[in-house]
Amino acid sequence: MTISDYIWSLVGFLLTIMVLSYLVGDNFFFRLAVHLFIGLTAGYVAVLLVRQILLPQLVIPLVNGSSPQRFWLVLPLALVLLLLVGQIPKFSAAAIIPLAYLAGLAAAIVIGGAVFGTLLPQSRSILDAFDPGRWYALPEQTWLRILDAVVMLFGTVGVLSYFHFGRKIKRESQNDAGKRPLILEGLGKVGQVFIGVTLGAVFAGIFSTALIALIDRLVFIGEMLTRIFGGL
Amino acid sequence: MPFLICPDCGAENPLTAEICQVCGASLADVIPMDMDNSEADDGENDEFTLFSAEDKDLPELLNDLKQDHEPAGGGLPEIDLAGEGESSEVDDTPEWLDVIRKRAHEELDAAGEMTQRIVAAQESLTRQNEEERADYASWIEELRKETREEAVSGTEGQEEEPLEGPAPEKAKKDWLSRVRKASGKLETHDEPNAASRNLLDWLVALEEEQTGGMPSGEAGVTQPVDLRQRAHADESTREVRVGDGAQQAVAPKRLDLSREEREQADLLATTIADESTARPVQPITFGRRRWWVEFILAFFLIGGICFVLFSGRLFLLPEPPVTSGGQAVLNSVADLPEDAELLLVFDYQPAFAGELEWVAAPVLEALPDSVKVSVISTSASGPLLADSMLERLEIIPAIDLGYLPAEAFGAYGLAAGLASTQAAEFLPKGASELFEGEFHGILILSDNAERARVWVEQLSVLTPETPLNLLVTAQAGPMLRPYVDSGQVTGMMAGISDAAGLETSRTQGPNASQRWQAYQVGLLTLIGVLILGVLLNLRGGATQGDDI
Amino acid sequence: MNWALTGWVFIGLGIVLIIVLIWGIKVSPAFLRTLPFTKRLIESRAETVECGRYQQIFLGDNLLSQTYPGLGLSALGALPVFLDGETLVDGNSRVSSPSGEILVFAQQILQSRYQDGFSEPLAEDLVRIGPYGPTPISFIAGLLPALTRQPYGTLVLLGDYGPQASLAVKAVLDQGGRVFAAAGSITSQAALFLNVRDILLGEEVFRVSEVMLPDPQKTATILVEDILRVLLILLLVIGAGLTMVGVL
Amino acid sequence: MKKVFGILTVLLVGLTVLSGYFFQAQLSPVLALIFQTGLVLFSAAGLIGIGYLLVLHIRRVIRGEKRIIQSVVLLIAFLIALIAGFVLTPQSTLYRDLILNVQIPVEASLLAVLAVTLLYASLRLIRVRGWTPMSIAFLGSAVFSLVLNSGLIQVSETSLGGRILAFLERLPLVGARGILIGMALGGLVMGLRYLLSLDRPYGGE
Repeated sequence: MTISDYIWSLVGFLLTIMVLSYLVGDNFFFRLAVHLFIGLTAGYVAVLLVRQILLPQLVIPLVNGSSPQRFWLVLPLALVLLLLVGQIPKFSAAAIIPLAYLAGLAAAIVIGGAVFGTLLPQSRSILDAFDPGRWYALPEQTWLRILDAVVMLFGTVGVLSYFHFGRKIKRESQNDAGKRPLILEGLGKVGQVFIGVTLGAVFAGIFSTALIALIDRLVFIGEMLTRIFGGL
Repeated sequence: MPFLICPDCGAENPLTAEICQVCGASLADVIPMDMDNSEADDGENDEFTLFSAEDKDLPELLNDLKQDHEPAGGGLPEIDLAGEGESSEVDDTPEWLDVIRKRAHEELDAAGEMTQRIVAAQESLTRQNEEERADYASWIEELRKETREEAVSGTEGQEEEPLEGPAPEKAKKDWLSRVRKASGKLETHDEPNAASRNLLDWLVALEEEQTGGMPSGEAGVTQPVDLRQRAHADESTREVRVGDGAQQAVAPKRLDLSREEREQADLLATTIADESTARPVQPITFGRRRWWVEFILAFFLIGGICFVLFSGRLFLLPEPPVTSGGQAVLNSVADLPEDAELLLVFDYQPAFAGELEWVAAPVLEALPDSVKVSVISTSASGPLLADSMLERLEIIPAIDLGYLPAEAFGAYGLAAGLASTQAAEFLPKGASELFEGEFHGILILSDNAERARVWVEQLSVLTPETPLNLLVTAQAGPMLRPYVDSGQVTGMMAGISDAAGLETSRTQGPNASQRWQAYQVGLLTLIGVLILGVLLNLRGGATQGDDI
Repeated sequence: MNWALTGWVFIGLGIVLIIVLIWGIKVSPAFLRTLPFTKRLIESRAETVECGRYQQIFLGDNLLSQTYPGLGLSALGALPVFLDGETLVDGNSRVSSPSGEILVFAQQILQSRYQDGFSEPLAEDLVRIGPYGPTPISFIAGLLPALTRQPYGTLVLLGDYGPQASLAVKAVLDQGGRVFAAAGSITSQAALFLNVRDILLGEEVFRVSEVMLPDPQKTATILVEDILRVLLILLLVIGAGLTMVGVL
Repeated sequence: MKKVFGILTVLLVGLTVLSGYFFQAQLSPVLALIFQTGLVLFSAAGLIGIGYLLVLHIRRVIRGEKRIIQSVVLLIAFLIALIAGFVLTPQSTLYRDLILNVQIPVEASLLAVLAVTLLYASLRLIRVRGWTPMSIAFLGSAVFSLVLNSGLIQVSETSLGGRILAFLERLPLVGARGILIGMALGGLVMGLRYLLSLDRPYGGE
């Protein structure tokens, strides 16, 4: 291990201890570590945005590009300037156009992404599960595949029903204000179970990942302590 | 036809409405009104009572009680809050009303809380000294002078029917009918210009009526209200108190109030009483953190892990399994042809570097030396993480495609149908290069199921023949498994459960086994805590219904 | 089956239904289910202001999310609802996000709210923008000290965020504050399901703005979502049947 | 007038991008310009966000508020990362070590703290959620997944037990699919709200 490695490891060790001290409660060392981290990250992200996007996409073509290139870059340049001016409270109206531009772009992306990126592919994979060709591809798994398909359809419909926002039209009691129409209410109960199953499995994954980080840090601390005290 | 009046905007809503159809305010606690039966309406809601419909718990209380005791009238009865002036009508009240009264005086919850506050306010007022009364009297006198000059004419001539008028011919045997008749003032009709009068006018009128005293026989039926206002020199607001008006011996005057005004008066009186009542301040509870529970749990988790890691002992826990997903990834990499081009996508944050290095190491170590590696990063720290990992594994990337802002580009890709080579034409340089390349294999290292999914969906369409493998964290695994099942993904390793069973230099040796066992101990601790949580709440804990 | 065409039919139907339900048939909020979340959130915010405690409105990590399209937009759409008169003059509220574009939008919304009825000196520094960090994890790292710096009464989590939000949740719960999460992403739902009592799952997050401040337009769009959902359910069931018999 | 400009911009940009689905070839140059402008604007907004962060801490330092040391540390760290990034470039080993040797320990340690937080939260699951179908399913699924992850159950994938296990492992996908489809529906309607200018976060309300 070189001296530089040792120094960096020592920095990592100290920062690990400082952040883990949050387990006891918020304290000065924790705050110091996270502010150092935030400052460095902010600096790095700023460098990345400038070097990887703004310079190659805007500044360099403006300086070195051909006339048509420069002409077309007037639009992003003007919008960026308006956005910057709009950050001054008195001139906040200047930001309306660039922000409306972003809102329009985001809306179109969201619509496209929602329908063509999620809605259709997910629906399609549910229907594909009912393809008899897939059921009989492996004869020993036919029944399991059929069960898979039925559960998939039933569960998905149940989950969608759970999210139905309309309420029961004929209200018999005060509690009915929070209830769905009868059929959807029943399906929604099934949906609840499937949502719970999904969240439970994902939670197990989240904990596993966090646990590995904990083990990783503990191993690192152990190794550093060995190095520090072993070297004495 | 009964209906609900929105407390916020005043709109009429059908009885079935849960929230106002105009403004959306909650109507859950609003008492139904019936315009067709003004008498009943007056009797129910227009009583000049401190106990207004604003008290949210009362309707529920009444409903509960009505179910147990047969109601004598359909409306909301008057309650003698002060507990004084028991009249003959009271004797005829049904049993359930007595129960209400009893509860209202004895209990802190439901109607009782409000009642007790008001009673407390009244009691506190009786202890006011004479000086305050003198101040009040002089102040109200000034008000009278001012308002008499400005008051809208005609109000004096519209006196209501006497309170002690004869009982009506119509036979209403139940107590509520008699109450309504007795408080005959409520049967008056709204005067045309009533709404134009300001608050000050009716306050004065109200004061005049109250100071005039209520007929003794009615005291138990219609709550005597005495509003006293005291101007404080050092405060911007005036404290108004509710008290015993019988002590004021001023000539009686009739008060003529519209329904709207009475509702306002009810509201104001209740608010005033509530404002001036001493109440326990809800203490701000800091430090509710249960240190000892957290300490014990953290001790068991960290202590258990440390013990396994550093004790140098191995326990009788199962060895890590060799999963089919992990094996498929290894096979896919090993089968790459000579001089093949492999694309490595780095799509994770530094927090997950430890786990992903563990997951990726067996696969990247198995890479044939002749394979040319191209690298692209879609997380901000990706370029640094890629350099760091590849340097450690002694892999020199042939091409570095740099940083691709995943959120922006990925979303654009979806929006414009990136899954076609044509779409790549208008993408910025880095992205178009990515899609111009011909790769023999793609490895995606990701901590995020969502972003990995987008890569899978786009790349599996763009290059369907190229083997696509996923090396992801445990938290991303469950959501990505279907892509393995559907064949869009050749293989996947999710977390160390899939990676630990594969033999590599990193995962061999006692240290690797101890890490695996520490991981098992951590998971078992969580299982134990989940079960403990269940056992501790076997009876309790059901804090809500089905819906969140 | 032409899937792309189906997608466009959905988009077109959505537009037509929104137009019809907003400018044609007026719909009442009474058609929608009530959510206990709303009442408790309103109460908590009132308590927070009354007690002089702070409230934090977190708008999520990203404006654009590939898997959860619309979460960032949903958070921004709900923000004006949280900037009511009491909050604007209270001075103890923070609006935060690690995402620059969300912050820029948030700042613009704040400015327009203050310009509606506040003089400049009054508006200065009342509701502040809280840029605690530029990436999701650095943001949470910066938020934790901020949450312990002042007593927080209410934490509202909106938009697209990950399981690390659990750390902020615990920091507020430890102070006796209350947390309200509109959890869109599956990971955040899974992590917050354990300790956030008032949580909106999945699609419910798109109702935040509507349940807090109902108006006919919002109600109409929620009903459009309902109609499209029922239609989708029917299409899935029919489609499954047709696939089974080999038509699709 | 401001409002009209905003609405027109949203419509123009939004409808052009949506039209790109139908007329991708014809609109390719326009789409390129729109996306490039969008990317530049996103980056500029990112920088403005960092600017907000700096202003917050600079203000704290100037006003001499509490915790001034942390703010000073943050500002110095920012300057170091910024200057080093331009002088050394992000490809430099020194720069990489500087950033990663801070980012990895801090982020990983926060994740470690999250593990303890989740453990504590697990104890309160039933207390918070009560006995509902969803909470019971959550509990069962979490325990089952944890047992599987820990390698306590290992069966051959071709055996009946292995198939049943695989079926159970696929169950979480059902709920996920429903949630994702629901989110897409919500996203669609939300996008339409913006496109039709029912929501105008850009101001001009």
